Amino acid sequence: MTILSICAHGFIYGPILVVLIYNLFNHEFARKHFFWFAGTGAVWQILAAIGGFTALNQNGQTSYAFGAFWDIRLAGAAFFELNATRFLLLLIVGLVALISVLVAHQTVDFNRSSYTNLLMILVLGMNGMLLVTDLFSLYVFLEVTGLCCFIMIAMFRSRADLEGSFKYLILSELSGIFILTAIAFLMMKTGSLRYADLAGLGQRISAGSGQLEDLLVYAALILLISGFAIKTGVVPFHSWLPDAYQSADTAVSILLSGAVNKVAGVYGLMIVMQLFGDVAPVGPSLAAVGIISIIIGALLAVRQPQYKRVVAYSSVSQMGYILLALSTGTTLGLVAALAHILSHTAFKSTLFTNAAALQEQTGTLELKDLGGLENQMPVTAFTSIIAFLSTAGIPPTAGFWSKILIILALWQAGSPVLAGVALVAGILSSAYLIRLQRTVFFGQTRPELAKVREVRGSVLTAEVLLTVITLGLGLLYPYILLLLHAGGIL
Amino acid sequence: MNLVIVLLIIGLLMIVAGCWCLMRTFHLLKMTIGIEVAMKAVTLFLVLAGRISGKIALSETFVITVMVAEVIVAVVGTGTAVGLFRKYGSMDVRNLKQLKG
Amino acid sequence: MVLLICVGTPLLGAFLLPALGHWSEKARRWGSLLMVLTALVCAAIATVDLLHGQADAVRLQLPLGLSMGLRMDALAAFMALTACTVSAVIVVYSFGYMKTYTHLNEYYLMITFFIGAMLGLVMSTSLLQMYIFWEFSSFCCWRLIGFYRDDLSVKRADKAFMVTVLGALAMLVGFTGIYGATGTFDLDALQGSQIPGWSTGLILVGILSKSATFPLHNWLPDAGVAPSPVTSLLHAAVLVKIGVFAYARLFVLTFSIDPVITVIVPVIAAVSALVSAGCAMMATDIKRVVAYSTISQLAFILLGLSSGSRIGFAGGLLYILAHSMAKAGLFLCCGIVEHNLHTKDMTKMGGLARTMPKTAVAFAFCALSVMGIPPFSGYFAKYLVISGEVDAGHPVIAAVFILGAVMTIMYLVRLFAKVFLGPCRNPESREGNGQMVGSVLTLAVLSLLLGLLIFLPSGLITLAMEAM
Amino acid sequence: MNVIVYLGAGLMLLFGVYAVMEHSILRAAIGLALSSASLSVLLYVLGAHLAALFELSVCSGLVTVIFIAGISLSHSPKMEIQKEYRDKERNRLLPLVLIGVGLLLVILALTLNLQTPELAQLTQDDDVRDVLWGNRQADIWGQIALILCGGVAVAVLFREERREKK
Repeated sequence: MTILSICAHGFIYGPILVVLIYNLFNHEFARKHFFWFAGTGAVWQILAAIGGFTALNQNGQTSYAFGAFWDIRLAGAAFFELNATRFLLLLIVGLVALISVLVAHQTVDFNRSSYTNLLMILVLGMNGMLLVTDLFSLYVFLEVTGLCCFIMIAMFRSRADLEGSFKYLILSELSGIFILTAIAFLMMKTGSLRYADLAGLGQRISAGSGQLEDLLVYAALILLISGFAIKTGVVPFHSWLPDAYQSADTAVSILLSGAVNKVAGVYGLMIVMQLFGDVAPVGPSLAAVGIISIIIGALLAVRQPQYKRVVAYSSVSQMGYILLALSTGTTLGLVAALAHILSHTAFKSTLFTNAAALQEQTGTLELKDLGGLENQMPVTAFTSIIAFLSTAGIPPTAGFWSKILIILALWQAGSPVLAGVALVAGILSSAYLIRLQRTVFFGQTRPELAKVREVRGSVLTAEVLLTVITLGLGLLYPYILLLLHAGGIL
Repeated sequence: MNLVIVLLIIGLLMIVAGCWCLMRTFHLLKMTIGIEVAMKAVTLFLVLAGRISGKIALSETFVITVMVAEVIVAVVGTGTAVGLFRKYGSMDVRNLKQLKG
Repeated sequence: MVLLICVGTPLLGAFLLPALGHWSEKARRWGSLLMVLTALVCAAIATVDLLHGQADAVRLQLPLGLSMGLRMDALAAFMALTACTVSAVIVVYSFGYMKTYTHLNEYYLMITFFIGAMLGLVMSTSLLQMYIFWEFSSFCCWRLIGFYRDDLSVKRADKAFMVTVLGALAMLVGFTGIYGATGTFDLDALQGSQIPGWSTGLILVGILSKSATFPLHNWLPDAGVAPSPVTSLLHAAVLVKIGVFAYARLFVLTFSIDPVITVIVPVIAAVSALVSAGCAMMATDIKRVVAYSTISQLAFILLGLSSGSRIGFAGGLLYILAHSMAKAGLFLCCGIVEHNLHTKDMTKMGGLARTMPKTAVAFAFCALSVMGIPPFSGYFAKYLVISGEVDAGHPVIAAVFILGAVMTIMYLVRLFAKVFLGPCRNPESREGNGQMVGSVLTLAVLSLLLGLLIFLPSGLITLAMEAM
Repeated sequence: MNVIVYLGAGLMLLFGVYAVMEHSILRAAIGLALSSASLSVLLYVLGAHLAALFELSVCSGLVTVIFIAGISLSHSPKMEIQKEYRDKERNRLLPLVLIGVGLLLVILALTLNLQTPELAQLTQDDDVRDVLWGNRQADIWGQIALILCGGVAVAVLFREERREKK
């Protein structure tokens, strides 16, 4: 047992172990101490991601294959695989889970034990999505992820919760049907759904061959892209996203925006791009969806009346940037997409954590009821400004660098117009966030909010932690670029 | 027009019917049923794919796994619908107007 | 190393100030001043090195043609010294002015941070780094304009932020255009390269928005809602010079540009000068008058830098120096008046020369410098700029600017007469406190001295001209 | 064999459309079950014996039970409220749409004149159980997660509410 194999198995066994152990305790005890169990699961995930990556690097390998309870050397056995990209996404999953637990410590009240169970199953689902090497297994874990999210949104049982959950369920299942149909179509051509067997399919098909299977592969690509685009929540598939984010408890919104729509949506598209990037319409269609979603998402965000809705539409817009980076299909594009995923996780989770703080302290998130809170809640105000700068891509934050990388990747791939539009669309991000700043923090304090206090405890910790990440990444980026360069990636 | 094409067309029509159900009906449970209807077609596609590529056993395992997922989706969908029913006393999807931007 | 200290002290040290403020009010003030002075001293040391022929530089090479670095050259030294001197005086002024307000932590943090950003900007060696510091300054501008937090201030702050960020993004698109053509952001590597025309255009949008030149000038007069030291530092002395500095750095010293730019930009500047001078003659809010005057004077600077002749360039640089001192002084005087009278409407003022003689004298000195009356420093600058334009072969534009200069005299005289001369309408007004009056007098004297000792900055200017 | 395949597929479609169009939810659920049963016949004929068995027991059995549970849980004195959407359902167009789409697809298939694959011969080499336990272990892991998820779903969603979010 090497460190690497322990960490690798930890991604699979860790969450399930936490669920099993947690449910051994009696209900009251479990409810009281849910923080420690869920927190342990999240921290374990983070440690395993960091430790595993370090071990992988020291071994000088680029990937590591393993099975959970079986021997992968058997003929045709399924296997999980780890590589640098997946480690980063696993780290993000762990980080978001940790933040969510920190927030849930204050916001989630009566169904804490369900929260813990579902969080761990969700983490397992996302880990599974990230680790598998087979398109069908990807679908299975996607389903796990989605189902956990529906339940997590619905379990708070207000009208809005149930409604958001149901809308999400309907659209998400539609995407599931799309993806599954696509999988069936692909299988008609290849007879296998392993990534290794699917890669290079572009050379084996041609549109004019007159074969049904080739035609179906093209149909499958359209279905796959729209399926994962629904999961990502990009325009024109975004209608569920603001509803789900707004209705869910903030601890769950953080999970949704920070991890789920990246792992379930963007990672799926990443896989599609990796496997079928050489088929002509895949890259351009991603780019088209991306640019539309950047602009429409930001325009819609400007008009929203509720804090979390603004942030949700901002997510739509930011996902567009990630898709744009992915659409280039180059290494730089992939690095840029990952960088933006990381920075998006940090700043969007900060904004949602701020939402939790506002909700806890003022009891409302309607923008018309908030105003001038920066004297009362200085830390929240400061962290939200940093998140705002990062979202709008203003230095020295992480968001600036990732946006710059995206622009450079687009430029390298030969689409300067897209790069220009994407950059100037940054002004729209500034527009909706500056509105948010003005109505919530900047400005004169409303008299009825004069007694509001700064949030304490775990939510405050989460805010500070995320801001440190945003700023730290922003300042360390030159160093990170050097490291990537030394690693031969850039 | 051989067997494969006929089955494909029938499957696609099933999916259209399922999507129609999601879009045009107002009953929450009915929408969940719509999902299931479309899932039937997908099951058919999977088995068909197995037969075409000669990997029927593989596609059978897929179908079995999909069925598990299908059941859980039905559970969650029904559960949420029942939850909404308890709130509104009705299963009309047009009641859902809490979330607007 | 000196350069790192020079930029790093205010930039990072600024974040210590709130902590210091928690401890004691005095520590925060003096800490802020100390950081600015450190920067000034370091800049001076680097300048001395430069004059001895040894240019300091720090550099970090990154993949993808990105690079970071600091470098001292004549232009940078000139800007850095000007910025540090003026801001040191303004920090002293704000000791007196800002005493009674809340959010002082933020104020000192932002002021100090801004100075760091400014120094980083002028010394930067890469386009991307310029953009980074450019956005820092926009950010400071946003917080500081909204300092009073009333609805109007916040709206104006948002407006200023949006305009400058839009400009900066346009400029960044231009930069990436350059990157696409050359594969690098490094200024040294770009030396003398041709750039695409549309990049030039987009960068100009950024420059015009930051330097508040017509047609993107509107945010500057509106920004007058900020406290006076802020207006003075950001909107008269230092921040608005960023745009013209970028022009000098990019289009004069780095890229070889299309000659047609040397006509287009002066024409834009001419329109800007006349329009804003007209506005200044109409306005009744004292800070608005001075702000419009700033826009008008910035057009002169832009003219000098863009004329394409060496004399004009030298004049433009000198103008930056002269105008920073004088206009900062004017705004600070306005601040004293406003502080006393709690109004900015000049129709309600009159005869203040009797109650606040020192302020009046300082105001007069600074105004004379802005007008361009010998022997004040403004005179030499204005003379060089206009003669440079004639030199470059555009006498018509030069004539328009002479008209602009006349208008400058008219509206400043009007302002002075309305506020300080005539019957005393505000007998209860009193002179400002020692720190405030001291700093305006310093600036007034500096304006005069720089005129008398005009040979002092000539060494640097010659160096800059050689680099052209 | 082909006759049974066509018959099974046709019945599946018919029952599926019936499930979508039927106003009464109970009958719709039964229609779904019948559609599922037809599918299982189809699967059996196509050679997927184990899958057919699962389809019959799980989908046509268990899912129907779930729906009926849902219907009974939502059976309330307020049933008359449900009448209002009965009249407004616009499902009568559905057969037309389906016939239209079907014709379109048939014409498309005929005009494109694609080379269609034939069904491969059934081989008895690999057993489903071998494939499932020998090649698809990751799916099994996923199934475990799904079942855990379903357990929590039943516990959370069907519980009578005692406390609510503020």
